[in-house]
Amino acid sequence: MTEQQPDPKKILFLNRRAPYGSSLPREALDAVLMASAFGQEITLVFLEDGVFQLKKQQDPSNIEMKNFSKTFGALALYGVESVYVEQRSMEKRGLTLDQLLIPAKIIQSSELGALLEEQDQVLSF
Amino acid sequence: MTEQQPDPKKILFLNRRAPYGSSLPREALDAVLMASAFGQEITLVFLEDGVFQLKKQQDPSNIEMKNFSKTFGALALYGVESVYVEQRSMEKRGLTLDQLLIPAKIIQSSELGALLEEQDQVLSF
Amino acid sequence: MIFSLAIYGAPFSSQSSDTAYQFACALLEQGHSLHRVFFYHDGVYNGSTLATPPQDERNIPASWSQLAEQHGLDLVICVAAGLRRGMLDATESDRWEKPSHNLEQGFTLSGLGQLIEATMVSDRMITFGN
Amino acid sequence: MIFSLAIYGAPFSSQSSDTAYQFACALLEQGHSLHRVFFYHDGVYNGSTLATPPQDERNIPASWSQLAEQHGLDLVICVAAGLRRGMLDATESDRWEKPSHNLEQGFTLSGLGQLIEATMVSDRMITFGN
Amino acid sequence: MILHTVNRSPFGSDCLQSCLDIATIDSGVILIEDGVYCALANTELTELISTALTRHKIYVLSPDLQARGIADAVAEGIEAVDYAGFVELCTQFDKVVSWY
Amino acid sequence: MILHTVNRSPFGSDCLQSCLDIATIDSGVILIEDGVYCALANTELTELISTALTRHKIYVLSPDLQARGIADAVAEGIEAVDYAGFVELCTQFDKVVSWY
Repeated sequence: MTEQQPDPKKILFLNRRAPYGSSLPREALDAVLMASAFGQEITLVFLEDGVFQLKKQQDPSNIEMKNFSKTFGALALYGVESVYVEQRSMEKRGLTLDQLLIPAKIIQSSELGALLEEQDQVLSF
Repeated sequence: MTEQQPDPKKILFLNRRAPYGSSLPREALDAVLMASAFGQEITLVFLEDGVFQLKKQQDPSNIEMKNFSKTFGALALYGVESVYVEQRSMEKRGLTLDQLLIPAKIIQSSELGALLEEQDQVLSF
Repeated sequence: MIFSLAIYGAPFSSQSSDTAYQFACALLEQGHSLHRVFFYHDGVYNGSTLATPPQDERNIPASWSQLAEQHGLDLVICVAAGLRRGMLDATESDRWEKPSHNLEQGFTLSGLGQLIEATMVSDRMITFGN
Repeated sequence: MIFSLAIYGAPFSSQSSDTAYQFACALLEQGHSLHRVFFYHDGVYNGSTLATPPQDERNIPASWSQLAEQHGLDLVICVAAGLRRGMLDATESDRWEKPSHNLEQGFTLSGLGQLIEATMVSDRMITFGN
Repeated sequence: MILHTVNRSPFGSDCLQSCLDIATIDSGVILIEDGVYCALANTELTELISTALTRHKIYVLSPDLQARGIADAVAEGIEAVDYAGFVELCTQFDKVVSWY
Repeated sequence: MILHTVNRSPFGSDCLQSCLDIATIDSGVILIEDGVYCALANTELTELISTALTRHKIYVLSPDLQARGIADAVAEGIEAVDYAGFVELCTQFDKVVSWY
């Protein structure tokens, strides 16, 4: 997987969906892991209902689904440490950083624009 | 299709989606036509972006789709004459009755509740 | 009481068919009757016999099929919506000269009239939207 | 300029694959290069050879297939997302002992790495969401 | 009397608002799938929900709450039910209207 | 500089609002599919759009306007383009971010 790959790129994953109602969040996380296997410089941003993906205590066993949120805990091992949650998205939903599964930085929407501009590519999910 | 059918029922179709972005509005209209072929007492309600389904001048030829909005004009021939558009949905979108393909009655959301209660079944699309 | 269900969401993508399946199990458990499950819009993909999820995950089409066999359910896929999206039984596959078919056991292709008939004869028609 | 496209919407249900197809035609017309079209989430259904829309309507999988043949395009369906949803080629059908396969000509099943590689090597990666 | 189902998050969809605008007094609402986020206490929707509770009985599907890790954050007055309870509610009301 | 695509109606989705909250000055927005309803003049969003036009160039996909019968109702200052124009815009901006 590493032979003759192009240079690492800065790739930002923009996550805007709540988990379980749609499979898109889970599929986004699979793409993040793959990008990390390719050695890319990864940034994760959780916006709008996407912040719910990081909520602690998820347990989808009674809806017969996999608890993919456990994988977030492994991201640091994969070298993915740049994780942001948008401030107003958190506030509107009554969420605080201590309710999240992993350490995340609060970012304001006005700062997010600059973060997006720094990237080589942005993948929205 | 008419032999030994059960008595006609009052069926309301609740349409809340804009056309073309999703195929659901088109599929809803097919279901309405089928219900009319079964001789049911049909009411159509257009709410939220659903009111856009009735906009005049639709022409999806350049997006390679069928202009299913023409079928609304035939509904009266099928005996479907009870057509409502919700007032605030129209106002928010800057739509007026003369911009619609077919005659429709304006209804307020507070009156819609009573209309739903009168039905035997409500099918949402 | 007589129930019918209408399902519009694609399995594995939208939760709606999961919820509908659990709901169907619960109503049968309570002794109610399930007149028909009608699959429309992206719900037609619930009938794919080719769905191959990882072995430790739920297989939604297979679950429907088993439930139908146990309880003699009528699982109907709208034929127009299904053909468009590539859900074919042997008959339709022959008719349209397609190389294969993919309908799971226990499902049938039939017209939209089956949705209306179910709406007419059931005490409760419950829509599981996408 | 080198483009790649990612498509997440089901054909015939969401407009996203229609838009992506028109966009692909336009960029090729302008002499740009299309490195890859990656189908993920419900976009995988774009690869169904069994799709049978009415004859006077567009056939999205067939259109992709023709475009791929004309321009030598790389149309990749995510194998994990595709298997789950019942999109199989002959090899996967054999491996999982399924009764048939349904992948349209010109499409291939491959890993999610193809999305990332396309993102890395393309000047523009355009997502057509559902 | 109608039972309304809501399966979308209230933060990115009109489902809850439209349902509440229309629902007559004493009709019921059951929150399912991503709709269970409507049941959260201490959000910007707290006011909307507490007003709704004066007019409607509101239920929430418990397996969906658990899945999303919010079972202990539900606003007071909202009743959690399982799939069996969901079925029972469908029998207790005259018909079911889905918002999705 | 980013080109943002928006493919959802602004009346039932946060796409437009979130995109505008985040887009830096001089970045572009192209409205496609149901996103073209964002381009309507004389709606409750008129204010939002006219403010956005002072910061961004806003484009709208013309085949999608025609499909929906609203080609003659577009707010002033929004520029209609075809698929070829959409492709050109993608080359003129540095990258593309999709809101859906």
